[in-house]
Amino acid sequence: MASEHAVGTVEHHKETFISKYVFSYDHKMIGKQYMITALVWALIGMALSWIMRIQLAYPAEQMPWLETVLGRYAEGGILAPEYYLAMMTMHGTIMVFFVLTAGLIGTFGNFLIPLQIGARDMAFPFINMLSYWTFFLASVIMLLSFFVESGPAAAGWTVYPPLSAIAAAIPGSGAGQTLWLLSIGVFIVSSLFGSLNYIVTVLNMRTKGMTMGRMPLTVWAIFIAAILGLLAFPVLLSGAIMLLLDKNLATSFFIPAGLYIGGELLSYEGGSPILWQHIFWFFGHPEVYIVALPALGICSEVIATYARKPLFGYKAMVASLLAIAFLSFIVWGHHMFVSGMNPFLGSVFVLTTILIAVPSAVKVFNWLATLWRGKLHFTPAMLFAIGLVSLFITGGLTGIFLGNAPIDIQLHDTYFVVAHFHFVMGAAALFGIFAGIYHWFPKMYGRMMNNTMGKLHFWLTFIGIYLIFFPMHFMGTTGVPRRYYAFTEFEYTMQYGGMNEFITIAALITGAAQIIFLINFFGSMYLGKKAERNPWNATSLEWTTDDPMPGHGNWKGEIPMVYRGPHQFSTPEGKEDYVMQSDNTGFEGLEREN
Amino acid sequence: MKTRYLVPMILLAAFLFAACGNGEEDRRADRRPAEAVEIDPATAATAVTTVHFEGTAPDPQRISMAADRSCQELHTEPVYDRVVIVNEDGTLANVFVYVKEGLEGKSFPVPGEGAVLDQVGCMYTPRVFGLQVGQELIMRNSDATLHNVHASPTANREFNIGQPVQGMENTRTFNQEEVMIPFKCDVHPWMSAYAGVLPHPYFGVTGEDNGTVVLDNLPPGEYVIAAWHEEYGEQTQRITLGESERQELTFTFRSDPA
Amino acid sequence: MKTSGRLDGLLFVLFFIIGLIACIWYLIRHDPGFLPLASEHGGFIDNLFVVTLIITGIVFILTHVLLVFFTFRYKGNGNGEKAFWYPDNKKLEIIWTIVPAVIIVALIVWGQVGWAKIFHTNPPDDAFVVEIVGEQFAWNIRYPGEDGEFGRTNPELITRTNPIGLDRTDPAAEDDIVVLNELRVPLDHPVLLKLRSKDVIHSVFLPNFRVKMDAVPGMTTTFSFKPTVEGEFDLLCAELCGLGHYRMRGYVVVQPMEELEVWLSEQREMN
Amino acid sequence: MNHDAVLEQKKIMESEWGGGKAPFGVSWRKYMMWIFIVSDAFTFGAFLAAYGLFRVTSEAWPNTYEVFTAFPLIPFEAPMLFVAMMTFILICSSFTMALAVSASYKNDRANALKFLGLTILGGSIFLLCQVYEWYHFIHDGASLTGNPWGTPLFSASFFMITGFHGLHVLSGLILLTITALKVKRGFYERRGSYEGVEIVGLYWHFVDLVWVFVFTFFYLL
Repeated sequence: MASEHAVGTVEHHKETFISKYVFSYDHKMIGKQYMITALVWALIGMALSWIMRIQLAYPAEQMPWLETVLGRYAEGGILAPEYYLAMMTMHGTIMVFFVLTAGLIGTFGNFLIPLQIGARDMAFPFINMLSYWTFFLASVIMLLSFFVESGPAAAGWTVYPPLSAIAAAIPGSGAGQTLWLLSIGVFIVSSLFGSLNYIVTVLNMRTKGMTMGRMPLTVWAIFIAAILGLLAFPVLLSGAIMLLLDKNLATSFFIPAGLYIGGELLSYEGGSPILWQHIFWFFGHPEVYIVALPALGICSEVIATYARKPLFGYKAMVASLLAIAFLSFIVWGHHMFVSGMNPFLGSVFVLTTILIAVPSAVKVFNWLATLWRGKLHFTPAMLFAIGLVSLFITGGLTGIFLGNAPIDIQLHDTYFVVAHFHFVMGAAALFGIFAGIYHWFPKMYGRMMNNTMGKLHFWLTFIGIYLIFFPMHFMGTTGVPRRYYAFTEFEYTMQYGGMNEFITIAALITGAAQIIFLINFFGSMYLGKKAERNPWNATSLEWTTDDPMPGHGNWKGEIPMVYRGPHQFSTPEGKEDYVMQSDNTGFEGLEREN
Repeated sequence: MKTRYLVPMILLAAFLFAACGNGEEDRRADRRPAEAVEIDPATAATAVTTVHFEGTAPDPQRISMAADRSCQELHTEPVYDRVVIVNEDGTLANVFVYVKEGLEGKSFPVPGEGAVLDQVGCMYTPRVFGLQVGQELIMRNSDATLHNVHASPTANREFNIGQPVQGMENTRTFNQEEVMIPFKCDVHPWMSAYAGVLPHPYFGVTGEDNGTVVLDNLPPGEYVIAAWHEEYGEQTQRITLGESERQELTFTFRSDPA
Repeated sequence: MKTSGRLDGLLFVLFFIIGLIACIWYLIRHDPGFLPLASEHGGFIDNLFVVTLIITGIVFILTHVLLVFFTFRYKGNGNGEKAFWYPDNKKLEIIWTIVPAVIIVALIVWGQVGWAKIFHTNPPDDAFVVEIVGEQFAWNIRYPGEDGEFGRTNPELITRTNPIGLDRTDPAAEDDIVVLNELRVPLDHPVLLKLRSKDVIHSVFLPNFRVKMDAVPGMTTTFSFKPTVEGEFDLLCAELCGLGHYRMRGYVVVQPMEELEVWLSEQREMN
Repeated sequence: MNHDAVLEQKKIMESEWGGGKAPFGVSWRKYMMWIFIVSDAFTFGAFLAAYGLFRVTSEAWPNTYEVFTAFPLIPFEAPMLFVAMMTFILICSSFTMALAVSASYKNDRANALKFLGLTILGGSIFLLCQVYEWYHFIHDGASLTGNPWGTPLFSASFFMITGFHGLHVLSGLILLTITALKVKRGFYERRGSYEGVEIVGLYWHFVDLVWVFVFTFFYLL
């Protein structure tokens, strides 16, 4: 089977612009394509959140510029409620699927797996290329839905039927929702392609000496997230197919009999809206970890590198990733405590849900132990990783409230939930992306990013995230429901008028701070200081490539062998404060023997 | 090495196809103009239609606006759901009278001025009205509460517009003839209105002061005149109008179909 | 590799302290807790919330103090000096696996006791039964009338004046009272809410009563509680149901049974 | 460096999971097929779970023994006979597939081709039978939105599940045909490995296995 392993011996045919930058087979280019696409989506998603925030801070205020920007979505300068909901739905969809899922696992899975396990490319580069372009197709379809007459999908990113299935219920449930379902279907195919590659590459393509137990934590996390994706996404595919049939061919899988919508009695018969919720959340909760795990993996690796310490309890860290992944499949019901599901089921889900707090706590304590007595280097990547730990603690702890069913009765679908998942999934995963980009930028583009701008970017973002989302806990506790177009209808929600304005201003500033990142990112690509091969004195294999920016095939000569575990910093034996995995000190001669 | 691009090319083609397919939808709105009709005022005929009511009108239902206190505050006196309004002279109000047949293949200029559907005191004003194909319908919210105008046509495209702010206006047009299109406000279940969309200007609604609609400036010819009421349905009569002729028609709606 | 960083460590400390002060200031100034309690079971939820808040608060502050202190204290000079070699410690790891697990199991068990009280105990036979039928965007509230039974409904009978499609040929339906958005419940008397929906999924949310339950089309969900405070409260929708979701407002009035019966008979006459 | 570490490294370098080789000697192609099968099983699993829920929650579920009674050319009713025959054919095709794989392992090109051909034949007959079954079902008045035997969920889930499975059979047939052509042209012989046949075989067995579940849950129970 030795020949199978040599897939990486890439034929060096002539590279054209198209084969190098467009339909590239090179995992590194594909990773970058994912990254840039996700960044574009992130900007769109952020712009949508700005529109929502402006509406929430200044409800019913006529802003003619809004009509200039949004056209028919804001006739007369007022964002109509149905389009507010459309913006909200698209914000959620874009951020969850196109930014956090594709942006994390797509970018770093592709870029890092072969480099960190010592392979020349993915197992099947062609499928890898297809994976990106199907993702691109999904993006295009989703983008198209902004231009259909009735507007994009507006039933929330969870698309609960009947609201999502019946066009008369809300305008977005017309053509927009159909395109949404198609786009997600294509996205699932793309994710399947990606997962196949990640899993098989990790299993089969590791270089000599790279056991599973010596893989950097990022690879572990992405590997596990890929398995999650592989098992969770197909369930959503089934659901999406059924919903599409319900929507466009009048079947009634999810739609019960006797619905009376828009002055008309509909002819559906017998389906169950709850079934969709089960199917969706069976996918939806693992999805949270598909997003979160790679970020946690990156965070672990970055913290170890810049604390100059081995990751504390490597085995426990891997075990906790596995535990979280396993538990994530049996907790979906906690999204449905008050959905009319049998309350006995609720009890089971409480147990499994809150148990996730245990492996999560292990992760946090291990990170803290890694920082303890380290020699911390505050690069932007490190700052974002520390920030991630903070956000993960904050968001994780609020999960204990929401996971305990009696409290969830009060907090379900309030701003408390919004705060919770924006901390633990949204912002934490975003910080994972940033930490990853700052850390691996030298390997991606052969140049360094600007340190000062990076730090400024971190501090504005970190403080901004807290200012935006922390107050939402207060609103949620008071019972301010989420997905509200305005808080003008109830006295007790009106007391948060000032707070909403405050959050909006914080969101605008935090969003604007991302411009610093964009300037730094694109500027450094061309103007950054030339990077060395291993600028951070890190230990994993990607830093052993001949150039700071390796070409297709990754290593010019032979792929280095691995002699030790990852994150070997400040070992008592080593001369320097790091020992690379490929360093054969003490193992001289072993390579030739084989 | 060409084949390696085959699959991505197919994907790209699929995308372009999808993109073009989308454009198709918008082009459907263009309609070929039919021959415009010149009406000679010297020969134009007139049909005067009066709608009578026989029997006893049902008791008006009282609307409880307690459901939305911002609506309730707008009314000091009880509000009634006035589906059947019988005038003092025995005529019936809110009947939509129009030329149903006899003008096929002719086209008429579309008025530049839009028809207005206002929402005042959490009621639609007017309750029954007509407009021409292609004429703008201006929907206005004069209340300081959320209304949404949810039209459920069958031939035209359905729409549902939220109007959260006082004084907000939205416009839409209908591309197909349709009598009647129901309008509903999902926020206030008691609100409803009906619009008749016709390709010509020969229509009117009986008022609460008199139950007569004058359809004038009609080219001489044979017509079917129809009268529609939301509770009692539609009645039709066939008439022939000579040059400059003025004919009077009477429709009678009965409370119980005896 | 040289990096500055004294400032970053300091900023973490400052941010944590200022943030904490800002939170405490806000809590004292605005008291943003739950809305005033008006139901019996709500007390349990409030207690569980407060205890969870205290536990998680301690963990939050503890972990953050460590995080912030470490970032402040252990800055390296970037000259390749070695850090403390400390790759793992089994005992420590077992401790911080078991301790959170025990605390969490305790919280779960306690929570389940309350959960069972709320959902697994049947409401008494004399409970005041009200049906709420959600629609875009209003709540149809139905009282069974004197016979204590709800009449048949049939969606085919829905008209503007018969919003829930009440079948008037059913004798049990004769005295049913249907009002819009006005939920009246008796003081200190168990109430059983039966929730349905005409169109999409809604969710009945009574923040003062710590009550929330989805109204799902095609099925009936229930929630029983006991109001303990007289007065007028809000009824909100907590499940995205369309463009009017944010103003699907209902009113809850809690009044003594006698007053409620007077109101009911008034309504019956109006119906 | 201490001696233990060197020893351990030696052990790692020789071990199955020590990198530099494929664990269990399974190539990436075969792994991918296995993993795809697991993933696809979840798609079918979700469909079947949904179907189970429809069935349990519906007041009356039609008796399949009264619905699927048609058999071509037979004038009387033969409940389940036709679908049993379909199932038998598909299982036979799984058997011939196994024979094709074993022949290809022996580098027996002629037999591999023969059994692949038989598998394609079996699969095609199955698909044609399914077309007949659909035709008959539709002819009897079934559609996605209703059927004469009661709840529309019955016919809708029938079309959805058998349709989705039929798509899998169809793509399996296309894969088999491509593989057969490759065998004929000696592609695998030149390569020195008939693994391609085995991988298609895996897929084909999976499709058959899914059918067995569909047959059991939808028709028999």
